[in-house]
Amino acid sequence: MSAQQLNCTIRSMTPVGGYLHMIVESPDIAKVQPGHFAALAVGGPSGATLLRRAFSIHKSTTGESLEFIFAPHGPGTQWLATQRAGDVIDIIAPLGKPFILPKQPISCVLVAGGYGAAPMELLAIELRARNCRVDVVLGAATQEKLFGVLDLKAVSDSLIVTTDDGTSGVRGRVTDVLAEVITKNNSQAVYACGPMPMLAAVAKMSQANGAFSQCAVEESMACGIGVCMTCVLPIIGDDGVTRMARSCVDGPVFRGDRVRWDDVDTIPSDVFGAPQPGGH
Amino acid sequence: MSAQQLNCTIRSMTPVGGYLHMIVESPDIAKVQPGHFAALAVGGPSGATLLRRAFSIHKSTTGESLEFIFAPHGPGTQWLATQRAGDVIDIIAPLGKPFILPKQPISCVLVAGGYGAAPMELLAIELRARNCRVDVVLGAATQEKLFGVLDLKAVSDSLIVTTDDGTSGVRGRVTDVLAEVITKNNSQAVYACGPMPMLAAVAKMSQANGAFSQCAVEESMACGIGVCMTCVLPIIGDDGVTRMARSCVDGPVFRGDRVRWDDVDTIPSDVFGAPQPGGH
Amino acid sequence: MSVDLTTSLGSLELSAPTLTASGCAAAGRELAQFGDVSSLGAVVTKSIMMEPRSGRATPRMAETPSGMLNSIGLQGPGIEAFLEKDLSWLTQNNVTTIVSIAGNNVDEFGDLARILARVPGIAGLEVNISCPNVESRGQVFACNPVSAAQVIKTVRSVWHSDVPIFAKLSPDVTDIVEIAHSVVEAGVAGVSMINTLLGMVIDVDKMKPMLGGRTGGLSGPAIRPVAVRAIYQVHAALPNLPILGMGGIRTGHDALEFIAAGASAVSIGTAVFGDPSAPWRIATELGQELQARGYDSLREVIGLAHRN
Amino acid sequence: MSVDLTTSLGSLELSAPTLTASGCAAAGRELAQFGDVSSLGAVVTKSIMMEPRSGRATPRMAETPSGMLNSIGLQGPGIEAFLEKDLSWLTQNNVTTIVSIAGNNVDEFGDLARILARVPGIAGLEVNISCPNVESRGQVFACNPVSAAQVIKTVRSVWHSDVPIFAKLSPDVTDIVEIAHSVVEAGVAGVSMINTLLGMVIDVDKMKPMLGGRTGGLSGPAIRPVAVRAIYQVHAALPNLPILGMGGIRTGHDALEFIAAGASAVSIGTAVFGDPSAPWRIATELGQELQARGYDSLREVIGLAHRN
Ligand SMILES: Cc1cc2nc3c(=O)[nH]c(=O)nc-3n(C[C@H](O)[C@H](O)[C@H](O)COP(=O)(O)OP(=O)(O)OC[C@H]3O[C@@H](n4cnc5c(N)ncnc54)[C@H](O)[C@@H]3O)c2cc1C
Ligand SMILES: Cc1cc2nc3c(=O)[nH]c(=O)nc-3n(C[C@H](O)[C@H](O)[C@H](O)COP(=O)(O)OP(=O)(O)OC[C@H]3O[C@@H](n4cnc5c(N)ncnc54)[C@H](O)[C@@H]3O)c2cc1C
Ligand SMILES: Cc1cc2nc3c(=O)[nH]c(=O)nc-3n(C[C@H](O)[C@H](O)[C@H](O)COP(=O)(O)O)c2cc1C
Ligand SMILES: Cc1cc2nc3c(=O)[nH]c(=O)nc-3n(C[C@H](O)[C@H](O)[C@H](O)COP(=O)(O)O)c2cc1C
Ligand code: FES
Ligand code: FES
Repeated sequence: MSAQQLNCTIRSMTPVGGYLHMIVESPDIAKVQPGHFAALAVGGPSGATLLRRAFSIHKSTTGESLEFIFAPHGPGTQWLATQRAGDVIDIIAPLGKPFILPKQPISCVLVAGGYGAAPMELLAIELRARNCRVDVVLGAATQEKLFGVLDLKAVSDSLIVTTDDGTSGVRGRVTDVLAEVITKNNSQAVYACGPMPMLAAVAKMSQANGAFSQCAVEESMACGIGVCMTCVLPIIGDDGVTRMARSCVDGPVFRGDRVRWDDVDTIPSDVFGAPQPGGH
Repeated sequence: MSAQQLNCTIRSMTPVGGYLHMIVESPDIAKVQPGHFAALAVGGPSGATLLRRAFSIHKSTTGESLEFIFAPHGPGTQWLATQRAGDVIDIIAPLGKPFILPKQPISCVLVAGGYGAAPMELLAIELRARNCRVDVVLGAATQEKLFGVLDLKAVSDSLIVTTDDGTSGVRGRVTDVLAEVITKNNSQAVYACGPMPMLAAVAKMSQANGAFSQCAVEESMACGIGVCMTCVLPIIGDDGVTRMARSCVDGPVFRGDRVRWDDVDTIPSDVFGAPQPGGH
Repeated sequence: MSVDLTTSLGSLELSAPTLTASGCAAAGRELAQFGDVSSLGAVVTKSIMMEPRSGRATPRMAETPSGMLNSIGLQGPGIEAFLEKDLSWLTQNNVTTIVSIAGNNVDEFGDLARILARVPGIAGLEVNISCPNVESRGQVFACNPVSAAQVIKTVRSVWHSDVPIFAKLSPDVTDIVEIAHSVVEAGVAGVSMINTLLGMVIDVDKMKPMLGGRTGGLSGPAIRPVAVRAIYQVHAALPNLPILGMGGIRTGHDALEFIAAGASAVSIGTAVFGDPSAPWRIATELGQELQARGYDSLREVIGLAHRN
Repeated sequence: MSVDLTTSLGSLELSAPTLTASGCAAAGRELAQFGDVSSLGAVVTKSIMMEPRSGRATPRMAETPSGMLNSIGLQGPGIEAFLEKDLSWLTQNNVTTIVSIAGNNVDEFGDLARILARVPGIAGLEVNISCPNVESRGQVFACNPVSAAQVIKTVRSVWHSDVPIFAKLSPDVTDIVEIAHSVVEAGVAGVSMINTLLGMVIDVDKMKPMLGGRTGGLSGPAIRPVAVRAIYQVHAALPNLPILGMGGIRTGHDALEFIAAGASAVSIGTAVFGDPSAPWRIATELGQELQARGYDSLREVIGLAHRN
């Protein structure tokens, strides 16, 4: 699979709760799989923001369109939010390693926080096409930061919502209900996308409850294509050795049991190439 | 007179030949006189262009609107050209020293190059209100860079157009026809706005033909309000001493015979504070 | 409850945390259209020299990505006219004034200090040892610890007053901490940092440097990370040294970065050109940023980034 | 008629004027999705060290106005794996390759050069004596003329080959011409300049430096005027020294500035992150800029801004 750099015309930009739903026209690109992301240039030629912004591909219709969900936040996303239908965005897609789909019709849980729900509808559809059971747990800080509740309800077997402030669904966090969902549905696989602390908790809870997890991580990225080494986190390899792996090309989806969650943002002393005492 | 910093909503942005005509809503500000300019913030909060851009105030209706004429050129004016009705621009106005109007009903020539015609309609109206005769010479490189031909025709006694390439009017430069206009109409005052080489030629020709000239100069400006000292040029004072004067507050309008045109972009050795041999 | 934004630079108490940067507000008068100049922490005046000075040839500026180059060359009226026209306006209008001085040689700094030591109404003296635009055959004073210290010692020797002296440091050095140490030993009350970085833009149509002075000083948000780093390094090495921070501050959030790195107050330079009300706006925003994070005062945040 | 964009860096002939900058294109492979890597002037590989290296803790980058800070800390696989996996891919794909090396001490540079001297398929050696991110207790090599020369002499002494050696200079020095002189005397064929400027961003929520490595290297258009100035100074002092220019180049117009200042070719760094096709696009644009100004070749423009 190879990514392409595209000039995409915005077809629509629609508010959805606290988010914007952007649909752009895109020519033929490699088939998008759930968990793939895209890197969007922001700020225009006289802008001060040089780096692309990474967004999960929410949906895609081959040769026709790409869809994204985002919220204005820092300068790049704020700029993006001012763009309108007809404006052209420079997009690189598809990027990264997507979620791995099971060969068997197993029971799956999809867990997402906030805009982490963006890739989940595509994923649920793919899983169901494989006759998997799909249970969904969607969380957010507050109701307006929830995304995809209705759409995901339509393509899943059950859906639980949690909000930190109780403005929708269960008051609390996704992990407050996850163990029960796994147990009840005898889930074998957990798919997660959301903030890093959520992913860490989901990965641990999945493991504790006998489920295999895959997490789409969110590390700050400068290039998105594997050339800069900014987006690394400690990943345990098949050989048992931990390496600082690039989340943009080796991820963003990693097996939950392969990420050393407690060591993210550190260089563990046993990582491949770690500074030796007395050395660098 | 004091300038104000205003948030102005764009009312319209209309192409006029090779230019854009921008009308913005403005609250009450000091009365705008012909030759006043405004400094517009460009690029938005995530932009890389920090400095304001200076534009002549084309027209103004007190407490209602300000009008500008510009062409997309570098990053700042290109950005401005993408703004639309409803967008808000941060504008400081009115700035600078305007043209001085005669107390007597004398015969005047207005000479402008390109967008230098922007302040001329206002000026012609003011002069005519003082019963002055107004002859106009408008020049540009090519036809689409001419501005204001019809509007100025309506408020003047005669109008000659010159273009470098002959696509409109006389082929040549404004100075190819100016001497004749002065002689024919016995003009006593010449008002000029346009590129520096044009102004230099106009000032010299006016003097040679016995007319008093005022020129609105165009020097690169960082602040537009007199605090940075970037916009200076050598101006002969009433005391005969040449000083590096700020074109944003001491100008942009200067008497043509007070600008040392040949020494612009240099520090003449006799200028006030010039480096002394052996000194700084 | 509002946040206490008062601060101090050594013995100089400031009622507000934002000052104007030397050379970016002339002598304050033009800014009076946009706000009450006496309510600023201080106006730092454009560096003044003994004699009137015409400055460099134009073009004197070039806009660069998120920054600008200037080569003004210290155009100014000379100390006499400055006292008569500029300082008198500032004192009459109750403006806290820090006078910036520049010299072609060590003696000129001494002469300027001797004159200013007798003048009332000066809250502080900023010794601009770092302007890269001065048409001096030699090295910039601030680029050499010995000559930097010489200037300060000379100024100090004639400065019979409690008014604090600040040295304005250049970032164009291999080791800014070394320079800070040397001016501290020579007797400054604090340092102002950073001055501009030496830069150049080439006009590829004319195929020559764009600025009349060929090189110029780079300022604006482009250089902010360099300024924050320099202040962080100097505060780490000399935690009790008052620092007046500057270099690309455009918002209250930026100002907070400088305070956290170790600055006790900040000067606003290039941002004034884009927004003449910036010195006031940034003070207000700084208060909001502090309040949003639960701080009661600016003082408790000075150097805080060193503690975590 | 099209413009001749071929150029050379000393004995190294380049079929195209744009190269990738070290650390901004890994070892070229990932860029192959966006263009023909063998058509670039060269790929300059990420600085490689003897041993595998994990690099610095994250966060490793912060976007800044028209720039970015990075503190990667030279993460890499070590020389052995580099030769096996990276260099072999480059040679197989006929990519002109300049290998960048970095060491913790002078000996390590020597060891790396000794290994690489025996390896075929290397068009040039870039000696990164200037990376401010290396976790070394000492000063950055490039910040001291003596240690800079030591590294180059050591490399030179084991480099029994005609392949040209370039020293990568840091702008974080008081006098970059002095450093250039010292590496020229030590035997480089040319210099690459500039590396990043040392900078810092503070996270005012966490009240600590944003980057895991605290300080980082500032790159991107923000630093372009500093790069152009440094190249102009070095070319003025050493007009025959080949210069590989870099620092904030985003367009062909920018590249032309560097050539006019004295660079014979340019490396594209940070711009690749915003636009992975930048190295090809900029070469095309550079051709157009030259053509529009009536030049027949890039070579005639090298250093042209010094003549006016
Ligand atoms: C694989 C992946 C998928 C993502 N999917 C989505 C999505 O579907 N919807 C959505 O709203 N957001 C998504 N994000 C987060 C999104 O990339 C950031 O919110 C965005 O980059 C912030 O840009 P800004 O201009 O608002 O912030 P700024 O603070 O200006 O960003 C400065 C720099 O830091 C980087 N950065 C800042 N925050 C983040 C972050 N949280 N993650 C990664 N980089 C960051 C930016 O890319 C930029 O380079 C995703 C991130 C990754 C890595
Ligand atoms: C008093 C005055 C009145 C003007 N009136 C008009 C007008 O009515 N219509 C119009 O189209 N233009 C006018 N100009 C010129 C206009 O200011 C410039 O074209 C504009 O600043 C260029 O900005 P840019 O972003 O396109 O170019 P850039 O090259 O990006 O500008 C970079 C910097 O240089 C300055 N600069 C560049 N070119 C000029 C220039 N020719 N004059 C002054 N500063 C410049 C810019 O202000 C900016 O700070 C006037 C200039 C002055 C000084
Ligand atoms: C146009 C201009 C003129 C300046 N003149 C002086 C000066 O006379 N003396 C001085 O010490 N610094 C001078 N500076 C430097 C500023 O005071 C300040 O240190 C620098 O610009 C960095 O801050 P900034 O990015 O906020 O502008 C000048 C800067 C600019 C842009
Ligand atoms: C993420 C990143 C990593 C870098 N790694 C290296 C490196 O390993 N070796 C080196 O010599 N320079 C390295 N550099 C510096 C660049 O090669 C280049 O000199 C600098 O970024 C200026 O150019 P630019 O503004 O075009 O990026 C790195 C720069 C960045 C942004
Ligand atoms: S973002 Fe550059 S390597 Fe991952
Ligand atoms: S533009 Fe700043 S003084 Fe005139």
